[in-house]
Amino acid sequence: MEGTGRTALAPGDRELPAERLLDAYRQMLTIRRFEERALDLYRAGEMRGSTHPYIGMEAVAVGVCLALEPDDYITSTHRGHGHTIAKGGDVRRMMAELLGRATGYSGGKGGSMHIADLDRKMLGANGIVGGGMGLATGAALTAKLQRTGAVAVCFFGDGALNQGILHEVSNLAAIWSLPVVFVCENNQYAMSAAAAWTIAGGDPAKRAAGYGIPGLTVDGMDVEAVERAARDLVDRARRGDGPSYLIATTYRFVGHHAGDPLNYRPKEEAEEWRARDPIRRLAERLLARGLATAAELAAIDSEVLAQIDDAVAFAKASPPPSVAQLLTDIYA
Amino acid sequence: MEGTGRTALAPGDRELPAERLLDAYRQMLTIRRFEERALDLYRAGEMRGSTHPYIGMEAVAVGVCLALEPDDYITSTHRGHGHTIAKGGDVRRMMAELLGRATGYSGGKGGSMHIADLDRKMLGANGIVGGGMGLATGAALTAKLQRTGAVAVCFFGDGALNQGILHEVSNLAAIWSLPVVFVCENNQYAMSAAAAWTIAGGDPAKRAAGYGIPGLTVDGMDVEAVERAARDLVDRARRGDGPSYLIATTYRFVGHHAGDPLNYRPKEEAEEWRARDPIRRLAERLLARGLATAAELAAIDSEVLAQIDDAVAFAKASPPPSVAQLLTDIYA
Amino acid sequence: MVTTSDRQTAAEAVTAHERILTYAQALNEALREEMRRDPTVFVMGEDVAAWGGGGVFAVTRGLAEEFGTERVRDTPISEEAIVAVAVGAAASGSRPVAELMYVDFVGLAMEPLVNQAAKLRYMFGGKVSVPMVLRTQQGAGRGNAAQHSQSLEAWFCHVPGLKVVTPSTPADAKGLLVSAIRDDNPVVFLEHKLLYGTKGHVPAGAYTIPLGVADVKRPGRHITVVGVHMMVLKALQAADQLAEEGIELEVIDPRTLVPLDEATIVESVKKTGRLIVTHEAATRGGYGAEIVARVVELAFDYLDAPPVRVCAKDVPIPYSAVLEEAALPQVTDLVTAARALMHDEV
Amino acid sequence: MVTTSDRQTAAEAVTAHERILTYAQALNEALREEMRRDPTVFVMGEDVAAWGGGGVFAVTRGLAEEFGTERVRDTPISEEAIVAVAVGAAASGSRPVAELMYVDFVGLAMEPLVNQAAKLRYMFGGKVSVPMVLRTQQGAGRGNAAQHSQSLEAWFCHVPGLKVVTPSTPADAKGLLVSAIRDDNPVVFLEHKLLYGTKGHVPAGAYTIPLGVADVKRPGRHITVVGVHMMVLKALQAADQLAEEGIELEVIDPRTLVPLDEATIVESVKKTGRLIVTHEAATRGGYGAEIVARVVELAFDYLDAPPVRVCAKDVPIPYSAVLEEAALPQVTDLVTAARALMHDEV
Ligand SMILES: Cc1ncc(C[n+]2csc(CCOP(=O)(O)OP(=O)(O)O)c2C)c(N)n1
Ligand SMILES: Cc1ncc(C[n+]2csc(CCOP(=O)(O)OP(=O)(O)O)c2C)c(N)n1
Ligand SMILES: [Mg+2]
Ligand SMILES: [Mg+2]
Repeated sequence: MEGTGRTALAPGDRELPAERLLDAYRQMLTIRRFEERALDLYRAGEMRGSTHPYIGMEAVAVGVCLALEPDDYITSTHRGHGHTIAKGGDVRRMMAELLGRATGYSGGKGGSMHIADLDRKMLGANGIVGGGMGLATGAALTAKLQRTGAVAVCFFGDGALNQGILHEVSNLAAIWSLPVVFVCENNQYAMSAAAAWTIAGGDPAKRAAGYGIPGLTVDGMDVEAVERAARDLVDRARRGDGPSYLIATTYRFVGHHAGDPLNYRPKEEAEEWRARDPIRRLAERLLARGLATAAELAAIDSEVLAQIDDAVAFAKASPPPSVAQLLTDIYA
Repeated sequence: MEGTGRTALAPGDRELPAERLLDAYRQMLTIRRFEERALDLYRAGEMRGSTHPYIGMEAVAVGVCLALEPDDYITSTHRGHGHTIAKGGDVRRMMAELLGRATGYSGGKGGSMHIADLDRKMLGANGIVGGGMGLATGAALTAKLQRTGAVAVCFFGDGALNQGILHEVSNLAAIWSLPVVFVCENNQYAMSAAAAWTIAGGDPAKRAAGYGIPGLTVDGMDVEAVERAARDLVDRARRGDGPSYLIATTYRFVGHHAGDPLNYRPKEEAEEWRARDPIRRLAERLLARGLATAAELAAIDSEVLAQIDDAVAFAKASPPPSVAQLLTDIYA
Repeated sequence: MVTTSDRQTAAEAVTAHERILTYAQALNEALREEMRRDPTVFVMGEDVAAWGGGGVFAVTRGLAEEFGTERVRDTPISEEAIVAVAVGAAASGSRPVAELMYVDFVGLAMEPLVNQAAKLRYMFGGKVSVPMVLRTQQGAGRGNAAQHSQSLEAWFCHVPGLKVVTPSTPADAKGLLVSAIRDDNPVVFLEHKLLYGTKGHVPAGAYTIPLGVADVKRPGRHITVVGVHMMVLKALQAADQLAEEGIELEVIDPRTLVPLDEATIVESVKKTGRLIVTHEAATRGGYGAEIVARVVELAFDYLDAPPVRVCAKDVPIPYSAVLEEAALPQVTDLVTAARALMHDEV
Repeated sequence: MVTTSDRQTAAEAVTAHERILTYAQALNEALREEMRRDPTVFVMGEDVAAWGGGGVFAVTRGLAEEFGTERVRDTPISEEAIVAVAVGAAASGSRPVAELMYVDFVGLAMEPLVNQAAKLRYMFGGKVSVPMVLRTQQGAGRGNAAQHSQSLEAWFCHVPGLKVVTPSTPADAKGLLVSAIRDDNPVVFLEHKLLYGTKGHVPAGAYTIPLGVADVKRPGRHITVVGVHMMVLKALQAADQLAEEGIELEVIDPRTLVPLDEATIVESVKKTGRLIVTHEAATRGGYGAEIVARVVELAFDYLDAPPVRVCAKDVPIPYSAVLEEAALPQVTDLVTAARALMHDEV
């Protein structure tokens, strides 16, 4: 599997069972609806700081996490809500955290950029671009030293590709043969910086070759393709064959965050990508393959909306943290 | 010239004139004798801190600097004496600096690891592994912005290959097409860490390909080969075609520093490399091609020894800095 | 106190006082004017050019349009390289103004800042200078949480070879940034995210405020308050409140922490006999301790009471409003501290 | 003062006092014993295994032989990764002891230390712990010049979430390192390059010295001296000299700077009325300022004279012996400062 730029295998006999695909559909929709609501709440002044929506990229987190076991670790980014949901996190506690409530994942201490779910082995969103890379590699080192059989997946953006830490941990993970998969969500931009000019050499997968590890590029708008490619690499890692890069080509349909002027990319570009909406695409496949009816999908949609409504209601009904919480959790 | 691992061109019509080769011989010998003397002085307790000899690697600094113009910048490493001499630096002031004298390059403030010669555009040895990478790239940026036509060369070791900063500046220099050549002195070890296991992927030149820039590997024990390869890449940079890697395969004949236990590499390995001594090799060629007689080479040897004696005498006769110097040069 | 020496005409100085700019606009003017004046000045950082509005805080607005993207360079996300390359550019004849979007990211770039920028000149025996500015912004108050709200001036102040600037008003911001750019040393120029939108009189044209000169933002007899960034504004609010009770604060903005205008602070304490130091950085190991230590060294016999630090709690900055407010020093904390200092005196 | 609570038998405690070890050997014992005791402890860093002698200061000597190179991991030169990976390993169930060869290289690794290790627990609302030790060594005195001689404890102390340890004797080194490894928080464990060869009694077997308990290394009536690392030794020398003049120093080694045993220091100052703080870190913004500020806050009325800082000059550490000596606080500086403090009293 050494080499550069190979595209993921064709489906073959590795199609996911229907119920897993339906779960994937539900998760992707949950992410979409969660993010839409978060943006509403942000714009309504109910959130502080910033919020980075995962809208358009749902197939990446969900596709990768479909290939993971519950004890596998993931690390996330500033754009972490999607990863949390994909790893099975709780939208109530996440929404409460966004609203800074005592019932939130971090009791209101972290906010949107610091959602973590240790029970789900989700080692946290991270406000530092590249901040999850060492964490994932370290979790992979624990897995190797303690022979737990777990794999760690590190999500990061195209912008994070040029952080020095990626170079260091890619090399380290390769020479130590650590079970970690570096998943680059290449959504074409890092704020206003277009991947087209920030990535010297053009192809992130080629960089994997420099470390003698596999680099796969996959259509990040196709959850099944992502799942297959991720499974290849996760299985490889679990077998003890070491790290790899997975580059998922994707797009964020909306601004970097709520205040993004969005002046730096052509409107038509966004429209072209929207035409490849990963959720609609999966819906069409489910219908075409007879795995779901339109009514079933609509039912899922309503359920998801209700779940998000419930999360918002839960969050809003929750109290803010008490000032006494200020000085707890600094030290163990 | 894109691609990986290409070995430098065959000589063709690009042989250096005799007097330049004799200069190269003299410089290489100056480095060798300087380092031998520095080790003696260190062992005699005349130096403080540490000293990192360039013995065995002389062809790299000298070969590369043969390809440079006086206004081209270089940055160096902890092992910087050779680079200083190759760029035309002054052995008297360097020796005085090693002995911590007021007449030293830095007036005794820097010592062996901080020799710089700004007049020679030698931007300093550096105690931080990888510390010169940003400096060289920045000097290349000045050259580009101010259209000076200068090129910057960054010397660094195989150990420095895995510092994050190299990744960052390789990418940056590539997308900005900066006139900088990254010269990796692969002497097989970083202290006790063998390049054989620290460099994932095995071949540093392959990493250049990841950034879409050329990576040449050259026999670092052959000063002519180094000069030719360096000239290819320096000329390319000067033409505005951007950065590149040059990997010079070499060896340090002695320990990392005077206190090195040298337990981590086989004695025979060192002997094999010693058989390829770059200075003897050049001497043999000069003789074989009739460019010098044995007597002429012996004369150079005596001159060099006299020069080093003179430098030591100069240094020893020089006063230490006065305490008043402590608080100068902190701010401009 | 703006030094007027560099102003071109008296007429300009007059109109200057009619110009109200934001702190961000004032900084923008400083960059623009210095780039016009000196072709070796250039700007580099993440999203300084292409991001609509010119940088996420609009400080570099319009610069790419005027000077082109060669001199206003968007970079990839590579903080260590941004700073390291700036050092090399500065050491070779440029005057880079490098930007880190948040000071919190400087953990990635301490190496080139501390071991290269700050030390090259000394290590090379004075043979090189490193005329660079590292602009960044710090501070809390917007719910940006622990990794985007720190105030890290104390780290920089501890590093011999660096200068450290912390303007609190638009006029200071402009004059100090001009000085920082013209300075031949590495200057860490710290802005505050909540100050960008604040407004004030800003003289037109080139003027400088020397590094190392504090400004007495409000004179008073009872307590000297030395504040950094937002805390200058909060101290002025506290002073308003306390004035009604007859307690007069003398509010001093050091403006540059290195070099520190020790004399102005010590003079003031000799007059008031009482000192409050206030910053948003964590109390423990903050620069407030340094100011207290110096005042104690230089004016011990004048102190009527122990100096007080009204600084952030020793805690990562939390997200929720109620916690963040409690973590940061507030106007009421200053008022309380001042009252306590005066308790049986006024 | 070694707490004996963890010692296995009284007999061991007795023989313990016959064992003379170097500081490096004591640290080595702590690592060895903790690695035997707890399989989740592992060591990683540059040249910790293959370099003859076990690390450039021999602290990891023999560990690779006993525990194998899986648990004693040589790394490439990638300081940011060393620390960042340690954080991830700690957050997932390991107890890494990561090593930086020189503290000066931490500029490459401040990001994972400060924004990850120190803050994860707080940002995640207490849901994770990061039980890692970052071992490194600092200090000057060997002519290693500006990039290999710094003392940077002040940076770490300013970061909520980190603990900071600075042993000055072999016995303290062992007991504190054991505590640091067992601690569930990120601990920056700072050694001093000149201390490795110093010798002292070291108890055999497992014992811990709690983090946050200072040690009075020498009792005295006249001046409290709080010293860090080598300065504890120099303070003891100064005390010997001054004793002949009838000036008694009380020498306190805080041993851990965070948490700081404020009570022991304040108690002492209440007794002596005078304070000298001494460290090799630069004076400006050093932790000495924090100690002065706290003592002034808590014992102002007991102070007979302003506290004095005898710390390094605000200069990069120079190479030449004459300059380096002048840059660092020396025994004579302590003696002079002490005499000045006492001038018209004894
Ligand atoms: C170290 C660091 N540098 C800069 C930032 C500011 N920042 C936040 S997100 C972002 C862009 C990240 O781009 P990418 O990695 O492609 O992820 P995306 O936002 O596209 O998901 C930037 C520059 C940061 N948070 N951390
Ligand atoms: C950032 C940093 N890490 C570690 C060191 C300690 N150190 C000095 S030289 C060296 C080995 C460097 O190896 P390499 O880059 O191959 O250069 P060589 O010594 O072989 O010339 C190390 C680890 C340092 N000086 N700086
Ligand atoms: Mg992106
Ligand atoms: Mg090497």
